Amino acid sequence: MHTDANALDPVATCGCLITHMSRKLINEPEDVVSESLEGLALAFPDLLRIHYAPHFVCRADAPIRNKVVLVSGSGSGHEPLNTGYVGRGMLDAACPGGIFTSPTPDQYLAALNAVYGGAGAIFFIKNFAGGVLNMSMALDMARDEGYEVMSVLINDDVAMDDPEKRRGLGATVLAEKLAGAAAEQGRSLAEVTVIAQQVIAESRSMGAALSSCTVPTIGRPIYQLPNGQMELGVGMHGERGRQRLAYTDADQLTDLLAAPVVEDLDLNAGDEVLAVVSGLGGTPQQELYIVFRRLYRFLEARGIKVTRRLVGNYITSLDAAGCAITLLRLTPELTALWDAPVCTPTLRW
Amino acid sequence: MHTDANALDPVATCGCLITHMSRKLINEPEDVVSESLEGLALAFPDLLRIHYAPHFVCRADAPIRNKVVLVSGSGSGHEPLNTGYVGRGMLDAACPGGIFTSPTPDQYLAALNAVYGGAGAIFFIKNFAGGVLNMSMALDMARDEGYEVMSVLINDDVAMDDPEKRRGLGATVLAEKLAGAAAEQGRSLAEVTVIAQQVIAESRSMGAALSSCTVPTIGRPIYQLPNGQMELGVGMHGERGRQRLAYTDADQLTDLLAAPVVEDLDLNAGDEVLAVVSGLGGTPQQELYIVFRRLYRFLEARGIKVTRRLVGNYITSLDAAGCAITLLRLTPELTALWDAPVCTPTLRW
Amino acid sequence: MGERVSLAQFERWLLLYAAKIEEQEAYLTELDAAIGDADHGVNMQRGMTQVRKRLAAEDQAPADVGKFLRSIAMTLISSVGGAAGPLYGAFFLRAAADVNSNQDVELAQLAVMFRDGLEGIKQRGKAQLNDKTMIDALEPAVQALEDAAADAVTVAEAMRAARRAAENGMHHTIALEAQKGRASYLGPRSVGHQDPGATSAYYLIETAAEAFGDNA
Amino acid sequence: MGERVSLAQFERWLLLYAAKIEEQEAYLTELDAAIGDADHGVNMQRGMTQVRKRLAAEDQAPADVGKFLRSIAMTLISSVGGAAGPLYGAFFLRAAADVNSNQDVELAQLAVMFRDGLEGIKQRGKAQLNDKTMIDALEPAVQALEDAAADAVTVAEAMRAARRAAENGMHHTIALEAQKGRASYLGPRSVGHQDPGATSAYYLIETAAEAFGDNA
Ligand SMILES: Nc1ncnc2c1ncn2[C@@H]1O[C@H](COP(=O)(O)OP(=O)(O)O)[C@@H](O)[C@H]1O
Ligand SMILES: Nc1ncnc2c1ncn2[C@@H]1O[C@H](COP(=O)(O)OP(=O)(O)O)[C@@H](O)[C@H]1O
Ligand SMILES: [Mg+2]
Ligand SMILES: [Mg+2]
Ligand SMILES: [Mg+2]
Ligand SMILES: [Mg+2]
Repeated sequence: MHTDANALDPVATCGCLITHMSRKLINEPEDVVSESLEGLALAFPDLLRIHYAPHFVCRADAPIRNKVVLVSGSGSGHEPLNTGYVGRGMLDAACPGGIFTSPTPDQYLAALNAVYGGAGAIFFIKNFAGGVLNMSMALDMARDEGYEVMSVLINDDVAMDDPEKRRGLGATVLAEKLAGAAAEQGRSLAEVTVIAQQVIAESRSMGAALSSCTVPTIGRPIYQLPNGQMELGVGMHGERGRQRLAYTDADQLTDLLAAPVVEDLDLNAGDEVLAVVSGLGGTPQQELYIVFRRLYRFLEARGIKVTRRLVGNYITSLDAAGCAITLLRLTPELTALWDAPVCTPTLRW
Repeated sequence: MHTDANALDPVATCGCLITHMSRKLINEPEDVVSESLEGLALAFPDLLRIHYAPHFVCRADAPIRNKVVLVSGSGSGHEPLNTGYVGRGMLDAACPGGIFTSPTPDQYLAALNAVYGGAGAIFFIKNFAGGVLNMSMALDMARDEGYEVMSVLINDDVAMDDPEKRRGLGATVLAEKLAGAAAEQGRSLAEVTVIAQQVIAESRSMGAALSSCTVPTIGRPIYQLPNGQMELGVGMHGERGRQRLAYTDADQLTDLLAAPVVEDLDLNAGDEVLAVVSGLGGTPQQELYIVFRRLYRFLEARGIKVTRRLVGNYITSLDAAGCAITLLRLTPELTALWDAPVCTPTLRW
Repeated sequence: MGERVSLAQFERWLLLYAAKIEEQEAYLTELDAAIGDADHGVNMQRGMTQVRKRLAAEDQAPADVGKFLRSIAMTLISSVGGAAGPLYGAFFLRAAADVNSNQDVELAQLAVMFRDGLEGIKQRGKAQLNDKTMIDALEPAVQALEDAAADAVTVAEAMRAARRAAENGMHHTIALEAQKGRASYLGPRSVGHQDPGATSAYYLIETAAEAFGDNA
Repeated sequence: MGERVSLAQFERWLLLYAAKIEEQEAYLTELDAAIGDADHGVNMQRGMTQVRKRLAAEDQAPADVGKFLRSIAMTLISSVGGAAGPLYGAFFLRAAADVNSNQDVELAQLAVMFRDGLEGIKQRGKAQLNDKTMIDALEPAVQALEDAAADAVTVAEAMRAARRAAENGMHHTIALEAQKGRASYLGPRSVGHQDPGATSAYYLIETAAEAFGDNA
């Protein structure tokens, strides 16, 4: 038997297990995704159009002739990612997969078909094994059908040393917003792609979980954190992180997240950044501002200025407790693209 | 010993107790409110100004001469209520109390003093014992000091039969938004007050909790729900509700919330409503849209049309699981006020 | 009898009360968790910490009983929050109004002060006896104090009677269904639990008995 | 030997696999909960439910082994999602390309199909043996099949050897540190747990052994 101190505990049994499912406002677990999409469609009739089987959400005014179109996909359970980012100035379409399961190639194809405006498309793909595999199939199929499609790989997670393994986290929202603004301004496929790549190159993220989350299909948390422990370097699927550490307070944890991000991005005094503090879904807003406060002070002490920010639930893992931070080094051009109008269920200005 | 089946369980002991505090991203429990305010101030330097001891948040451009000013207060832990609703087109100031504790009269006075523009003020007060007591003291003191102040009592919670006991819930956000829009348009104190009162008269709410929440100062949930149970008719403090029922699925629960609201508001076929589904803080967005979907269908079946909506965490109870729904019967005037521009940390259009 | 309660004893009272609240903070909050929002201990502790600070500040030594009680009232009002802050504030404000610049107070006057303080609470909160609030501890205590004053017993005896009455009143809240305050939202579910405010009110009388009762 | 695996046996294989996945869904998801995101069983079950539906639809009776496997591939690709969907899809797509309009397949050809299917997975996923993936069950099985084909044993014997090899490969993943897929994010923490994809891949071989082995 393996006895490494940092090994995983056996599948958890927790005295509270049976209550986990009765914390959830759902009907049949297998209907969660489609019923939630239906609610979204009913809430934003002027903004969104929803297609089922295969599932995708697109702008109500799609296709927009001669605009580069942006299509993104990810598992469900990360809301508002990505369906909440569809709209003018951001995504043209989003493909929601099963819960924590990447969407399938036919979803991308159907979405592309609905929104393609003749000026090319960009697929946004977070660097997770399943996501990349499905997207690359979709890319092959789309090109076979004659669409002009670029793909942009998002890999901002500094929890992984190996650059190939770096997952896509908060940079997703930023790349989609800034590229979306550029596309809305009528820029070319090549130009918009460059902007998306620049955002990814200039962004880094790191997350920590103070609990796992309850996946409806299994009815209990993916794992159970022992008392007073936390998971550092998590992705966005309620999974374990790179390391399990003793629980620290918000300030220390923020420093643990910020330090590798700042270092990896090589941020220096005088740099301006957009800072994101995203909750994992189960952490109250009150706490996210406590983290943002510390992040701001951490950067301030190093001469780095936070000139734009986003604090709230922007990429989540169902009801997991914890947060992830993302920093993007800004240029005047990127700042202008951030400030450009956007009208989605989630971002609107 | 009292043995009523619906009696409260003794103070809960739960196998998971020790983990509750290590789910929280905080430093010292007593610093939660001020550190969170500091984060808010750093995130919205152009929009907000924050004052400590006594705590209040006000518009950065306050005082606005000759505008009726709106001041609201409530305990902390309900974020974004109320600090997240300060800004152009909504509140002039918000006074955050301790966690789940109503703010004190001196906070209202200090806030009023900072934002008063000479055209009168409205205090918004949710009908909770403590809130009303502190607010009425503040009202006496403010009038003694020569301010012209009206107060508006919010009591939209249909969980209570006795109208005197009806608590203030989701109508708070609606009254503050619509009255805020009217004030921004330069209407008089009397006119703005009438609008606020109309919103309250035409709104009803009801909430249910699928878990309590962990209050930082006590480090554990206020109560522990036994397996497969839920609390119907809760307020916004993670407290128990009017009734404990067996857990139902999202559709049935939505019906349980919607039916008394529709009945009490005497909604009829042909009516148009603004529908709010607010999470209590620990429920993922995915689930809130499932509830919204059912609410929409429930109303549709009765010929009631949802023409405006808000789905998300708008009034919360820290990390409690569950939701509350609010319906407001719309008139063209109220709809126009809802659509009027607003620029706060939370609502922005 | 002429026996009088001095300004120093009033100060001692509030110090004892602050110590009691600190000791019982968690218990009060537990009681509030059962039928309220789990903050009564936290609220009272926040307020009494401010009271202590005020008492410790040398330069703010009170000139007389009236000023002293008024400063306690203002401190509680601006620091406790919740329902308890304005209500205890009203108690001390109204009690203060009866004594003004006195340096000490005799038993009959003490009874009047407590009666008026209680009336202040009732006016602000519009609650009655048996509504399951702090009034259920205070009103019997005030009654006992008045009876004792009429019988012209010692302050110590009077306060002992008041303490017993408050204690009984506090225990009596267990059987009551709340009509006022947050616990009333629970309706019949509030029965079977002791009211947190009645408990902190009992401590107020208990510490007064301790502070006023050891008169020479 | 001339012994051949018929189209009907291929159909039976997929039906047995669907039944196995349904039976083991929770177990596969548990395995994924330990080192992944707790969806492998759910994903495979969703896919195999679609496969079953397709097999049940009378009007879609497959014309030949190639068409049949291609339709399985497309169904899996459009319904499983996650990493497993495209990978199992690639397996069946590539295997289908080897047989085209055949109505049946002999052992040597079967070994070629499985080898090419495996290569399809490796090309798509860029993983190698010992990366702690489904490859660790499949590659030993394919090797055993090839060896058996060279020895010209019966299909039943060949499939038994393949099953044993797959089972060993599956167990061997426990000791491995994941290099590919979601489990690789855990680094050394992935050691000590059996890979969910290797487990579902073992079932694929196990049910093939059952379906192909009972030849007359
Ligand atoms: N209207 C009232 N009159 C008298 N006492 C009241 C009234 N409302 C509440 N109380 C008392 O206040 C106590 C609760 O205080 P606290 O928990 O500090 O405030 P809140 O209820 O606002 O959280 C109750 O236990 C009750 O004794
Ligand atoms: N690159 C790869 N090559 C081969 N198999 C892989 C690869 N990535 C993942 N797998 C297999 O897929 C399995 C996980 O599948 P599944 O849970 O359905 O998808 P996801 O990891 O996207 O949630 C792993 O256990 C592993 O065997
Ligand atoms: Mg997955
Ligand atoms: Mg309170
Ligand atoms: Mg309370
Ligand atoms: Mg998985």
